[in-house]
Amino acid sequence: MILKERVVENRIMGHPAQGLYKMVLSGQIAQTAIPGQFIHLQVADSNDPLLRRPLSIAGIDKVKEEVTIYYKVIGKGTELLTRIRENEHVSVLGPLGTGFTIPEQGELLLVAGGIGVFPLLSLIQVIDNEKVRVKLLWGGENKQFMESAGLIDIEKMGVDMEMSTLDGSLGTQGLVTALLESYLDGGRITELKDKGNLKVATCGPKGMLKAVTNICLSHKVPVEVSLEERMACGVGACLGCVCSVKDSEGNLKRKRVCKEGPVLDGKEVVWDE
Amino acid sequence: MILKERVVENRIMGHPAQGLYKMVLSGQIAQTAIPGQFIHLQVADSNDPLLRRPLSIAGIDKVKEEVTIYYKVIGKGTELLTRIRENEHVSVLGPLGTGFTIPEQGELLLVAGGIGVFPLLSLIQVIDNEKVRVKLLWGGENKQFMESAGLIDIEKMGVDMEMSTLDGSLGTQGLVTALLESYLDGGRITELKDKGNLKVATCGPKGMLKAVTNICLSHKVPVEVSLEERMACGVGACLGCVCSVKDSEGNLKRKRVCKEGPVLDGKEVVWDE
Amino acid sequence: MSKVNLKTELAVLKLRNPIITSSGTYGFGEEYAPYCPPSLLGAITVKGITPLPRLGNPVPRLAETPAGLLNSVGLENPGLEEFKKSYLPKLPGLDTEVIVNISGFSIEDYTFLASAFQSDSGIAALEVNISCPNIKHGGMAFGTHPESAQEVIATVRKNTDLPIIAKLSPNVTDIAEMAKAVERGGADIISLINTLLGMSIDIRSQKPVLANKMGGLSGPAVRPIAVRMVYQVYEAVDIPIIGMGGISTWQDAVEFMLAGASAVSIGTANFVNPMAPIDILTGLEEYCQQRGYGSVREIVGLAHQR
Amino acid sequence: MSKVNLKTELAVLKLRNPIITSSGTYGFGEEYAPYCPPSLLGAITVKGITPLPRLGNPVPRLAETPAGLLNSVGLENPGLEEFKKSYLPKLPGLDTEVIVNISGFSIEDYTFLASAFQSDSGIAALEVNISCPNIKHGGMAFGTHPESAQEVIATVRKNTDLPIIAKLSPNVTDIAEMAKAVERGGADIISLINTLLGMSIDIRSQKPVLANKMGGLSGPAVRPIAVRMVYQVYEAVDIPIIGMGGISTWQDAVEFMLAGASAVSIGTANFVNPMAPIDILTGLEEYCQQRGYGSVREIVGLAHQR
Ligand SMILES: Cc1cc2nc3c(=O)[nH]c(=O)nc-3n(C[C@H](O)[C@H](O)[C@H](O)COP(=O)(O)OP(=O)(O)OC[C@H]3O[C@@H](n4cnc5c(N)ncnc54)[C@H](O)[C@@H]3O)c2cc1C
Ligand SMILES: Cc1cc2nc3c(=O)[nH]c(=O)nc-3n(C[C@H](O)[C@H](O)[C@H](O)COP(=O)(O)OP(=O)(O)OC[C@H]3O[C@@H](n4cnc5c(N)ncnc54)[C@H](O)[C@@H]3O)c2cc1C
Ligand SMILES: Cc1cc2nc3c(=O)[nH]c(=O)nc-3n(C[C@H](O)[C@H](O)[C@H](O)COP(=O)(O)O)c2cc1C
Ligand SMILES: Cc1cc2nc3c(=O)[nH]c(=O)nc-3n(C[C@H](O)[C@H](O)[C@H](O)COP(=O)(O)O)c2cc1C
Ligand code: FES
Ligand code: FES
Repeated sequence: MILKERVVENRIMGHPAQGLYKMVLSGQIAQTAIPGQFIHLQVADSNDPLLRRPLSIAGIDKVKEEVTIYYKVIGKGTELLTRIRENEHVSVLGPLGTGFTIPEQGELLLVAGGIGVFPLLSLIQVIDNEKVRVKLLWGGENKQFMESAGLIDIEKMGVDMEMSTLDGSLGTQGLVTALLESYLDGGRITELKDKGNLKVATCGPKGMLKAVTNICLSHKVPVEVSLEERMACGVGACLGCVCSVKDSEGNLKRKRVCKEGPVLDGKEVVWDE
Repeated sequence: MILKERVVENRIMGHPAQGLYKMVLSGQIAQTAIPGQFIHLQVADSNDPLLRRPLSIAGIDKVKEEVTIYYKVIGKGTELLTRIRENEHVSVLGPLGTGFTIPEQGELLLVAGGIGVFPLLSLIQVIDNEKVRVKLLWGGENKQFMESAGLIDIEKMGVDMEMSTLDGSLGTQGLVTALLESYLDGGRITELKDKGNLKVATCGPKGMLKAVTNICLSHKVPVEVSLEERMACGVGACLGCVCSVKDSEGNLKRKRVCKEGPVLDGKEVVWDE
Repeated sequence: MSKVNLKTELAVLKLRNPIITSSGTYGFGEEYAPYCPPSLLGAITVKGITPLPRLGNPVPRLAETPAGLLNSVGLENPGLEEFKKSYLPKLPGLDTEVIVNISGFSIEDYTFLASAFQSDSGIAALEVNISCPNIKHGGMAFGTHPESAQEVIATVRKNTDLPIIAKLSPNVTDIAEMAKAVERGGADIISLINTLLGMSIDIRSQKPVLANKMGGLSGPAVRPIAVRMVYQVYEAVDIPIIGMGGISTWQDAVEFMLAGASAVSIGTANFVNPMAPIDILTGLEEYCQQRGYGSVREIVGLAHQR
Repeated sequence: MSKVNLKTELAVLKLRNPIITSSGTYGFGEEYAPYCPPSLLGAITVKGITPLPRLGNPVPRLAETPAGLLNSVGLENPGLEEFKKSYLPKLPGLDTEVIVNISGFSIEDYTFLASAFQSDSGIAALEVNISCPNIKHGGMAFGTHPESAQEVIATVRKNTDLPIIAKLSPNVTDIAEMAKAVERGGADIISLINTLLGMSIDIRSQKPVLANKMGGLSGPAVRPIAVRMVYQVYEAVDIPIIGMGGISTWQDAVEFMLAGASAVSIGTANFVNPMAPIDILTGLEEYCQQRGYGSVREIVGLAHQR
């Protein structure tokens, strides 16, 4: 359905240099949305830009019937998004695509790159903390992003988290994949994963997703990746957004990121074609 | 020069069905503008609509450094104009084109069709009332327009005026050209115009301008017409906006409405080519 | 309650109304069903089918341009066999006329594809995409030379008893000549335009945005070119035209019909507004009604009369 | 303070920078002078000149389309004699290189026009518009057949010692073939693209919007087509290219240069932003500087290397 959702909130977060915005939409999307899905949003009633923009659902409030998205201004479309005012209505398709599997027990390791942290946060929201242990590994450019995102103190909110930044301004200096490797190499984890109890969900830039997947697979840890691809229709009709996968017989196939994704089993994704 | 003028006022006037708006711009335009000139205004920072929109200057306040325009919403461009908020800046070229001749004595008869009344009002503003007698003939669809335009009581403001409407809801029923004919046929005028003292300035739809010109010429009354044509550049560079004229030797020539116009001597305009 | 007759006859192809959705933009008819019931449409056109399955081009396959979209899907499709097995049986369930779009890289491909679809195949017509490169002849598209275009259509004509729609490429010097060629070849209907060859370069990476370098331009940007071509083709041939290229609103659809299209097809606009086909149908009907036309047919080609 | 060398050599034509303004969009150089000093530009191109004065087409001559503009000015111009008398003498005062655009309807027209301009005429180059209909040969434009395009250029070559820019029409099946033809004809430089043939119909009056029915499409809408053609022509010929078609921003200019244009020309964008040529020059310079190019030349054709 094409929904007209009401914009409850649309504001810049933190430092202007980050160009990071938060938008809250009120309407029907929240009713059926699950973490990992996305919405396809019309940024303006105009031929230029022509297409809708895909944005991940990063918060779902079924009671208030609100979903939250976070976006970074990178071009014309996201720039126009910032101009939408509160109480305006926007045209939205969604929720679209597949979501993350929600584990019922064991340990869930979230591996986030940059703004990819937000969709993963929505997973934390829905997980049963009594039965599932959650840990978040985050890597990004610098401290400013986390400050702007309001996540600098997230550990105080009970989230077990390790961070790394390229410039070392927060956490360890380096890539999140280093955090991941040292975590998986640790003894305690080995025990858990031998029980088949550890799962990884990851969201971030493509290069990172590939590295995370390879590390996980070499440790025999199942991993779900949230892919991004340029999209036109968002509903599986145009074949614009495909990724390559290998099926069980080893044949190369296409999957549509908007329909069979964006969340896919990392094992099947062919990263370099 | 490309000017960034500040929008001091931009609001709908009267009945929504009329789609009539008033916009006041503060900046440099007012310094040099004369009645009959126009501005070329960018309605949005977008490729669609692509072009600027020409709008007549309808009020000039040299002291406050403000010009006023009135516009009717007829398509995408004028619709976008309505969305500009007060204190925003707009990109304007102008003042552009020729203006009306401002008579120093005698009688000036203004013949307006519909929204064409506004540019003519700016003529009234600048004329020396002691030396020049001004009369306004207006024709339009119905009373609602004049009410919306706030001109229903204009006679009370000292403007000598006759009106006609197609539906007879205001003034006499019929066309403004009928008012013009009966006025020019009246004895008092004949006397004035024999003195070469009567001049006509007219603004309105093309068909009306043509009829007004023919009537004036048959009465040997000089007439200045304010033409409209679709425009791209507004400065004489593209030859998109031409009209046809006959020069003194009777040769067909083109004039650019944006440059040699929009105000032209009615005598030279070739109406049907 | 409308008194406008929307029935549309394109030669032997009879549609309940003149609104069609375009090949490659409407999947296999199911993707948009939740947004726009196919049963309300005149017809839908499925993604181009080739003899063998194709993975198509690598990504990025899409680039946005001013009021336009470049795509280089590269004819990804399940291939004829899989199409007939897994997709064709579901199509009648959509309760609309189905046009199957076929694409080949040799005359043999077209022969093979045409033979596979007959009037008992449960579809309404075959649309022949002649914009693909002719691999045996230096890779120029069939649809850019009158002779090869005519040959493709004649081959399809010989091998199927379904109505044939010849889909023209706009990347030609003389569209009227191409239209005449496919008419000679035996086409029942002409559809146009396919996409215009275009390109976009990323100034950051200094490489073409599309992995395939070039792609097909569609969307509102191309509309004036499409309208011109429909207008020219209307004067050149006697067979009916399906107009497409940048139609987003009912006003656009009316424009194409006035230019000479008996039906219109909606492509890129679906991506922006999945309800576009229905919105367009509604607006078209109202336009006819307000102007007192008893049938939508009456406006076809009117721009030529004045 | 810039260290980027902006000097641009197009064969024998030397410009202070690669920014040109396009024929028909810049009058005779004076109209935009208050907005954008011509002396800051590489060159300006004046309106197309024909042997005799032309009144051009009736109005409406303009129609706006999504991200585009249709025009049918119909080559209104004062004619050669009046041009030489009233306009040519003023051009040196603009303190920039001046390119004179010539248009003909027969080979004789081009001979006549070319002979009238030589290296002592105070202009820098002749741009030969071959998009006009060849009246003696059924009205198809010279620029749509390689033979006639080559013939026109060869004629101009024979009759002038000025650098010749052949301006290609995009309304062709194979732009590379056309480029090769004008190269054979003796062109020093190729400029492209001219406008794409388009049409717009007013659904209220049910008539074409333009009095002339069809017109030329320009503006951002055509940019992907123009970039593709520049890219193809760059691979087909050895002479330099002036790229144009929808360039509105410096990013667009960079895109054309990466595709293979040694200089770029700004047309429709002037109507929207009279400072566009200067804004584009500034942005282009900064792009080069930030990436460490010593000369703007270095980015020409880079999109082909990767
Ligand atoms: C499933 C999905 C979920 C997403 N979720 C989020 C989110 O939650 N928050 C968020 O900020 N962004 C998200 N994105 C990315 C977001 O859609 C793009 O940033 C946005 O569409 C850019 O639009 P624009 O008009 O601002 O930029 P454009 O002007 O379209 O592009 C600017 C630059 O970015 C490049 N670019 C644009 N889109 C993509 C893309 N999809 N992949 C790679 N490069 C691209 C362009 O080539 C160009 O160089 C998501 C994308 C997908 C596919
Ligand atoms: C010198 C000059 C002064 C003007 N002054 C005023 C003014 O003071 N107030 C005012 O309201 N309008 C004025 N206009 C007209 C105004 O410019 C147009 O109404 C406006 O450009 C329409 O833009 P749009 O995008 O809303 O409509 P569009 O979407 O561009 O057009 C809507 C419809 O109007 C037609 N149309 C558009 N422009 C013109 C035109 N110039 N001539 C004939 N038909 C046209 C189109 O074909 C279409 O059918 C003036 C025009 C000129 C040339
Ligand atoms: C993503 C995409 C895929 C397409 N695939 C096909 C195809 O397989 N076969 C075909 O004949 N046309 C194909 N087309 C062309 C469309 O059917 C249509 O002719 C073109 O897009 C112009 O219409 P539009 O501007 O309304 O999209 C495709 C277009 C797009 C945008
Ligand atoms: C109003 C107008 C008039 C034009 N006149 C001419 C002309 O006389 N000769 C010519 O070769 N090209 C002419 N052109 C084409 C332009 O020079 C240019 O090739 C084309 O507009 C594409 O560039 P743009 O998209 O930047 O405008 C004209 C274009 C426009 C818009
Ligand atoms: S965006 Fe169209 S298939 Fe995914
Ligand atoms: S609008 Fe360009 S010459 Fe008048």
